[in-house]
Amino acid sequence: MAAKIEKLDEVTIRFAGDSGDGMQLTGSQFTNTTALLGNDLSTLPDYPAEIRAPAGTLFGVSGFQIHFGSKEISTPGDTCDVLVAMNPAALKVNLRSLRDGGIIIANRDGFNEKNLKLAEYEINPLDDGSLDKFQVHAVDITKLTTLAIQELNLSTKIVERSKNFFSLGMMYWMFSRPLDSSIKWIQEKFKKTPEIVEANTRVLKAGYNYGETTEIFHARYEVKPASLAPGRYRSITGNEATAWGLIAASSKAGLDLFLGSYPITPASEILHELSRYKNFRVKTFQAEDEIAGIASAIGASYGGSIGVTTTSGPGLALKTEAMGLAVMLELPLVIVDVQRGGPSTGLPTKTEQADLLQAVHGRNSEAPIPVIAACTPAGCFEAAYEATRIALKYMTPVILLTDGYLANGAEPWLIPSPDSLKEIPVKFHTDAKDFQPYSRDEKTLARPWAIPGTPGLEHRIGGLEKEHITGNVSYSAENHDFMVKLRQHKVDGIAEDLPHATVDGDERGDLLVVGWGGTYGAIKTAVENKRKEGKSVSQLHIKYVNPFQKNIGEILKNYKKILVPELNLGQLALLLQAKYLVPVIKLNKVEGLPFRADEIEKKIDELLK
Amino acid sequence: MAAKIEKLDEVTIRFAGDSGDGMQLTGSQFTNTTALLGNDLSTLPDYPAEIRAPAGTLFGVSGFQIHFGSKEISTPGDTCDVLVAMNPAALKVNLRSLRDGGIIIANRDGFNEKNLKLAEYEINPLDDGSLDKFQVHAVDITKLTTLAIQELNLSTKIVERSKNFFSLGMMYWMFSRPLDSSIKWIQEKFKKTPEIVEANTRVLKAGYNYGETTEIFHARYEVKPASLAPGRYRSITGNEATAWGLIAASSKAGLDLFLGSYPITPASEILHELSRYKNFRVKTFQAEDEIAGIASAIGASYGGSIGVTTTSGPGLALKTEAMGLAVMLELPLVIVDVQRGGPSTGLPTKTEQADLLQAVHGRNSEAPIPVIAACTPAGCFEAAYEATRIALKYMTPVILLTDGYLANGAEPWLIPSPDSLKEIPVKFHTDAKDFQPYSRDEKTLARPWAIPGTPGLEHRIGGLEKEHITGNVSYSAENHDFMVKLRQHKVDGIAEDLPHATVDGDERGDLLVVGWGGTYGAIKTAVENKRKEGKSVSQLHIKYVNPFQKNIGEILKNYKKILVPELNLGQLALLLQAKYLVPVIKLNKVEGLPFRADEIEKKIDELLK
Amino acid sequence: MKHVDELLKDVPKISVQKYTAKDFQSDQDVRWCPGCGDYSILAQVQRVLPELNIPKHNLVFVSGIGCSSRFPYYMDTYGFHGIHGRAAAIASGLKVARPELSVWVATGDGDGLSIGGNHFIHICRRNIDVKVILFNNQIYGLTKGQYSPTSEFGKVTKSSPYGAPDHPFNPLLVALGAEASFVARGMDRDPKLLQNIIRRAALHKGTAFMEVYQNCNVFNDGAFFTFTEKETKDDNVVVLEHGKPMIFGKEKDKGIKLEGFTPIAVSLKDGKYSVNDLIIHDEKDTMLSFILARMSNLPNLPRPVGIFYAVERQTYEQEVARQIESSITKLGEGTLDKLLNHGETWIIK
Amino acid sequence: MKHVDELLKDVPKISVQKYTAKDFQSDQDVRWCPGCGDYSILAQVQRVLPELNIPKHNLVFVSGIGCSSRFPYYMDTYGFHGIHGRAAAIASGLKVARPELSVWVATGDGDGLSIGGNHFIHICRRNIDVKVILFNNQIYGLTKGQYSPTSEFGKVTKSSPYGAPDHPFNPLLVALGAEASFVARGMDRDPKLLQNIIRRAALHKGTAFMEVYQNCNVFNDGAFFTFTEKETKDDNVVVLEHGKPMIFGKEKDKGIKLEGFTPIAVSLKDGKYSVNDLIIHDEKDTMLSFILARMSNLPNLPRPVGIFYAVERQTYEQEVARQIESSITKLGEGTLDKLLNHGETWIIK
Ligand SMILES: Cc1ncc(C[n+]2csc(CCOP(=O)(O)OP(=O)(O)O)c2C)c(N)n1
Ligand SMILES: Cc1ncc(C[n+]2csc(CCOP(=O)(O)OP(=O)(O)O)c2C)c(N)n1
Ligand code: SF4
Ligand code: SF4
Ligand SMILES: [Mg+2]
Ligand SMILES: [Mg+2]
Repeated sequence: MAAKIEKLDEVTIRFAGDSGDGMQLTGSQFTNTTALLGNDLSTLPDYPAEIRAPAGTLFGVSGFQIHFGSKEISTPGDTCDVLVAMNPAALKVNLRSLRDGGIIIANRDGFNEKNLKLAEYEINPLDDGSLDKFQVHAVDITKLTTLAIQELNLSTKIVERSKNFFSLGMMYWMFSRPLDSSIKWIQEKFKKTPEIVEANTRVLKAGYNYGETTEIFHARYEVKPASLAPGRYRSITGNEATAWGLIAASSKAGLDLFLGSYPITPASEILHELSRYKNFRVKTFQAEDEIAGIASAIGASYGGSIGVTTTSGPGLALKTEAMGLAVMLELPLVIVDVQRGGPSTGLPTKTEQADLLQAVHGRNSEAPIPVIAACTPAGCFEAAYEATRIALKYMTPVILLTDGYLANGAEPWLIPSPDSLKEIPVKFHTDAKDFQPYSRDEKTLARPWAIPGTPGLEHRIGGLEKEHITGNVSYSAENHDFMVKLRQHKVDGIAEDLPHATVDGDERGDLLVVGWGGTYGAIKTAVENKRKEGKSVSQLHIKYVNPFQKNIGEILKNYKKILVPELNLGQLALLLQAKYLVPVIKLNKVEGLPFRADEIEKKIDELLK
Repeated sequence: MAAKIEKLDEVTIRFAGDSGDGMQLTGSQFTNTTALLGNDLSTLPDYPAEIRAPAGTLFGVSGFQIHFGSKEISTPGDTCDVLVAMNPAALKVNLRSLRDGGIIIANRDGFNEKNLKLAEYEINPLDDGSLDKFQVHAVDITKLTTLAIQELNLSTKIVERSKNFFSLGMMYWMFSRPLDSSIKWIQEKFKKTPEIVEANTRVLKAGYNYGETTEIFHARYEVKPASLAPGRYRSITGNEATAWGLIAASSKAGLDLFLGSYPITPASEILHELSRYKNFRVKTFQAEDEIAGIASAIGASYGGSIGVTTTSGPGLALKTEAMGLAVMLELPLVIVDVQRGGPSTGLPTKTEQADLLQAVHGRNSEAPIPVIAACTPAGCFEAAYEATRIALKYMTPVILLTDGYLANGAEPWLIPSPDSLKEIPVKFHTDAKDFQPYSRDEKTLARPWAIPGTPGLEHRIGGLEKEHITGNVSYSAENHDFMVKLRQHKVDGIAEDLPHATVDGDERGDLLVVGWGGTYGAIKTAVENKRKEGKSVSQLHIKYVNPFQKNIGEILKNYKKILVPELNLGQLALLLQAKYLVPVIKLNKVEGLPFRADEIEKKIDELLK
Repeated sequence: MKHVDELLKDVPKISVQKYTAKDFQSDQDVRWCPGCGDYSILAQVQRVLPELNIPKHNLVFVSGIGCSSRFPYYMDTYGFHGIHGRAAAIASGLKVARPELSVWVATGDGDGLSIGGNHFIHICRRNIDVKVILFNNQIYGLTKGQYSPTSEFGKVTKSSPYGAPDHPFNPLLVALGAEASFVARGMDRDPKLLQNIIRRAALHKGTAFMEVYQNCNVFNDGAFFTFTEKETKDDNVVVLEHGKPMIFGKEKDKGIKLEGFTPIAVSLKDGKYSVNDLIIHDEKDTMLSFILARMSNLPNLPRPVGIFYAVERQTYEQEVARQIESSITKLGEGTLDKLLNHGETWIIK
Repeated sequence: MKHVDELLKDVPKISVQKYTAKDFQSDQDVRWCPGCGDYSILAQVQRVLPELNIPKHNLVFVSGIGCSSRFPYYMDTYGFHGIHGRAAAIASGLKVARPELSVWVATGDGDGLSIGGNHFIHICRRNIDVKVILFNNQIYGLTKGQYSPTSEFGKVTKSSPYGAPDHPFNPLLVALGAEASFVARGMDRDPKLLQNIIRRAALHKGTAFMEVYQNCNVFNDGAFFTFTEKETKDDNVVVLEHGKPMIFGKEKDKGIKLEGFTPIAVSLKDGKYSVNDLIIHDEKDTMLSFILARMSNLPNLPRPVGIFYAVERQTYEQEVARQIESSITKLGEGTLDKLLNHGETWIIK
């Protein structure tokens, strides 16, 4: 008996369970299927620092949230409509994100005495009425899974591991999604173990059929495709997009890509991803530490490759000395920092935006480096591409800032046509006549890139101060002053190359919300919501953090108030005040989580009342 | 026949020669003798990055400048009155610092064909009239030295090495200084080789007598003692003062001092100095690198010692990750950065002030650390003492910034009485009852220091986010936000503990010159000179760079213009603008050299005309 | 200047009670994956410590970052969870500052040999009296499965989908090359042996290096099963015992003999070789330790476990202490007055 | 994606001319102290290079920081003066990116073994084909005389006025512990031997480690005089020659023989021992290389110099190149189109 189908514009679902429950997998399967259906979407994985924290514990809960809709989706959702909770701990940790009236699908089998105790529940919340303001569906998922595949005679371990497919199946039914993409994936992934393919497929279908046959769910929903721009799409995470942006730039520039990197959460996937593209001649060097990561990348850049190094905050801290070397050498280099919660080891699997000042100021002496920030998961592609372009054009290290939220979050991405990407012309210097390693291009101030192997250009570079033009070591006072200022000037001059920043909303008004990086979606949602209410509020999102685009100062002048929401204690705010001498209002949250749009809306209301 | 004796208020002498000529030694001998005479003084050693660059070359010139007088002396002198040049390269490199009409004492023997060529002179400048605007005395120093000790039958190498004592002797004569202190030093230093004692002493006397007997010098000078505050004095360099300040703090606090350090110019002398005080139970650990330097110091602090690490810019860059750990652990730690010319290896033996932003911002995530800057060589004592005091009182790492100029520069220092030093009360936590490693002192917000070896306080700390009070690992969003803000608050709160900043000059006026660190003397001299001319200009010198003292904002408001001279591209200027939203005018020079007072005066004139 | 002892003088001295393993279990939940080999290493340490009669409060466990580096949280002693790779350096500072403490390092193959390789070789050469347990699971666990410097050549992992191109370290050889004074290898699944190693390391004066084969059942399951599982163990492992011939095999019927410098496995059954032909293990023989350490690089040989090398030589901190004491004897305890007024000074009136 | 060769295709190929040592002298003034041992090392490199017929523009010298690390400035090749301790890492990246270049590292005992120790052991294990010359003067020269990780225990320096409390590294043992495939020791004052070592290192495929005893006449004068000066040299140095017995002494009347694993010096004069009793040097014998390397730690033995060890094993960059080629063969050269459109995509109309 089919339930009635309701139409929805947007929905947020959160899958939550033990680290071992496969919630990340369930979430990403739902994401892929949803993307294929043409919804717009945004996701937020949220997992503990432990690999597989003891089952049932509160700190071991792993969650995956997906927000999708038939309209434009910019955030993973402030609150969720449906919470799938595989055990009591998952319920407890995630309940606060469920909206009133939202749906809970609980694995009743998981709510046993042991798990209730681990989750510090005295009474089973499924029974004590405490969840009355939600629609609770307690399903015997474990039991049903076991039944679905009992004839396959598999170990309990395998049965246990299949049960997330039951939840996935239920959700597919509830939101009217087809199973085929996930079935294909299962077949591919487990092709070496046909019994697992069979088990997972059966369980997935069983979950779907459970929705179809039982009457416990009152409604079924449909979320129509979003009216996205036409074209070919794929789903992509920030880390994937970063890797691809680098490969794309390497391809456009006609240069080999060399990654020198040391694994660190949440940046490691860029290393993983790049290590797969051997037929693109990408070389990945898993170095002994972060310093060797950047040092090897500098060596490769010196040799004519695009040297790249990827890391997160603590790793960036270790690379700072070598970054100074790259500044002095004026070699292209891309340094990717996927920011995470700090200080020190901090909250390694959580997101944060607090490495901005480290990126801009964190080196000995005057060592200016351009800094670019990605705003959305898919936007990491363009940002990585642009970082590489600037590095090559200006012969300079460039820092690309992303963050844990962007890195792990996924969204549908309109695949660009290769031709639409900016050209990246690169010419090695090869003419031995009058060659001077520190002569400069008049416009960009870039020095020539003369790589080993080029006859007649033998020369020596290094970290000691360079004499203008010749590049010889120079201890001259005047030369040093000149060179320090020249290096600054070169980086400042990149602003000439940048498009003017544009404001979303009115060009002048009561309030401008200025952000950078991964807060883009939340600010956008908040500002749009408030504009719909008729408020005079606009959004400026800064992609180029150093140097700022030339018209930023102008823009700031056009608003009565400026609000700067950041997932730190006010780092962009500091730079804006220092440079433009305009007072800004700060909204800071450092919880290891992205902003919710409503947090920003509340502040907007407060400022505009 | 004695020359007439002129009285002078102040004199600047520069000794210049090959790296191998012993100019640093000559300079420091002159300094000691002059200090003993009761003059105020300030010195500036200036030597190449090469240990012993080939003789006679321009880049191999080593110089030592001393400015002394019967009045207060705050800088090593903008221009010099006397230049001792041991060879043509020394003359060429240093001539521009000699005032018109100044005295040149040249070692004629050094002006041979080979040396002239190396110094790129076509004609001997001693003969071509190009030095006419100076008083040139060409003395056959080498020959006279040889004659003075020929009967000792020493190798030419030893004779060569003695000749600087001839110059020293001449200068002693010219400025009416006694020889005994240097003779005593020679006897002590070379006590194992009596023939060297004999040779150097003879040569020193020969130089003196040469002034006395020959008539080539028209005048002799007397510089009366300065009217310094009464008391016991000693001559001290910035690096010595830093070392002593640390020992003094350790002594006052009753704690052992542990230095974990890796040698680097210009910080190494702190390591050398501290390694001598074994009977003070100072432990110096020459680590394998800068990271081990700070890590071992943190380990020692954890164990209840005062952990200290000393370095220069590139080394500080390497320590940043561990500094973040110290922030999270909230252990006392003193990090000394003797700034030098950068970026990268830069100008390793030259001075600069460009690590300020690295010190304040150069760490991943929000990792606030108090930053203190020393202003004069002797002032390093107090600054190091104060840094240690704050580290212990607030259980926090503290950065002390000095620079190459302060580090190597010397001045007379009124020895403080031990009792006059602030008390540094330290109590280890020992009470096992209700012990909570991250509980806090209400006022300072310091956490208890519970060191291993204390029964019943077994506990665990680390770099992951700490739960408030318990110090357990916590991934809670709210706790993280709270702790990030609390750590910031604790550091900001140190401002409550600081004396109000005071202005030298009028409390309001046309211009305030704001500086920090080693520029103190030059700014002071400039401002005083201009005030004498009746200009409305005052000086504010910031010792506490993070947090700023509470009244800084107030002070800035009282002046029409604010000038910030810095040996960088405007780092304090940036912090002031960001924090106080007042526009400042920048005066930046990055030449590897300290400001001359007249450079600042010129700017003051420009702003006040 | 007061010494730490003095500062702690008011603290009531607890008489060293008889501890049990349980006394060393902290109140923190152990957060390793179920089945992880780390549990066994933790258990063996907790089992051995009571025998040593070291007051709990004088024990410190220092670590870097990694699954293994969570170790200190689970010990009811002083614990210091450092940053990645720096445990040896932190521990060095602590031990030099406080020689009376018993300082231990828990580290991983990544933490100790990749990012921390330099501190590791330097602590070995300095011979600072710190006990280093290296949890070798031949993988980066905490960061979810990249190859490590001990992963075998060609290993397929997340960061090496086409196989690791690196030749791995042999941790024992690295330690011996850095002249460590105590070098041993244990295994998570051989508790008795591991306990013995830990006990000996604790008693050793100087840097004591213990490599422990540790199963990461999530990212590198079974890496050491040949050496740890019942069926294969006896034929693939030879336990080193000082003064004893190197015999192995289920039936104790095989042994290791030297041919030149090359160890070879021989059968004792066919009468060709007897026990007298075998290597007699000698913990004090430097060269033998190299030969035995290198056995893991050679084919067709069982893997030696146990104590490879143990010699006493002066520790770094002993020399530091000696210099301080001798300086105090000579110059007297330093005072602030002495400091400020020594050498050349003058008086202005 | 274009390969470097293609990018440089317009550059006229210079036919490799016959170079002389002078061709390798750059236009930069050599700024070492007069009398420094570095001059000789520079001269020997410049002397050997012409024989190798490597085009000048394919040679790169990479260094860290230190007196010795100024080396690249003086070579008329490509040169890269890096930062302290990181030369091996920089060179690794360069060599992996451009295997066709001949990459050399000049480093010091501080640069290579103190701050750079980790990169050093890792380049050895990876066997990246880089030639590493370590200028061992047992002191920090450039920073004016602190003790280094190779300074002898008890050495009095600026930073150790009471004597260094550290036990020093034996650089050869460290390299062997990290499984370097080529290990040698030369001396500034034995140009012929040094040339021979440099030549062999240049021909070696893989990391070639050369320790060179280098006199710092300013801060550590005479550290190696026993081994380098005419009067003492012959009796205190034994030159290793592959396949030859280890004979030394002014009169060639002494030799090295093994007792167990312990080398001892014996006289060949009194008839007790003959050449047949002596160790025959074998560059390919791993264990022998350890024994010989350790000789410097033992008393009453001459110091071995020459090539201790030289075996070929696969280099890191060969495997990287192989993976790339095999992937291209299998999947075809990557294109932007392939990248963007592979895997799951969907079309919205
Ligand atoms: C500076 C820094 N770089 C990288 C990381 C990420 N990281 C954490 S643990 C680890 C490796 C863990 O491997 P191992 O030491 O073998 O420990 P295991 O987890 O296998 O026990 C890495 C790369 C980090 N935390 N800090
Ligand atoms: C990051 C960093 N730390 C420290 C230094 C200072 N430093 C320069 S060279 C050197 C040691 C030099 O010793 P060695 O490598 O033996 O070279 P040598 O001068 O003896 O040839 C040191 C400590 C530096 N330049 N950079
Ligand atoms: S990931 Fe591996 S090493 Fe880490 S806790 Fe889990 S099983 Fe143990
Ligand atoms: S200090 Fe020593 S190593 Fe450096 S150049 Fe001078 S003699 Fe050579
Ligand atoms: Mg591991
Ligand atoms: Mg050296």
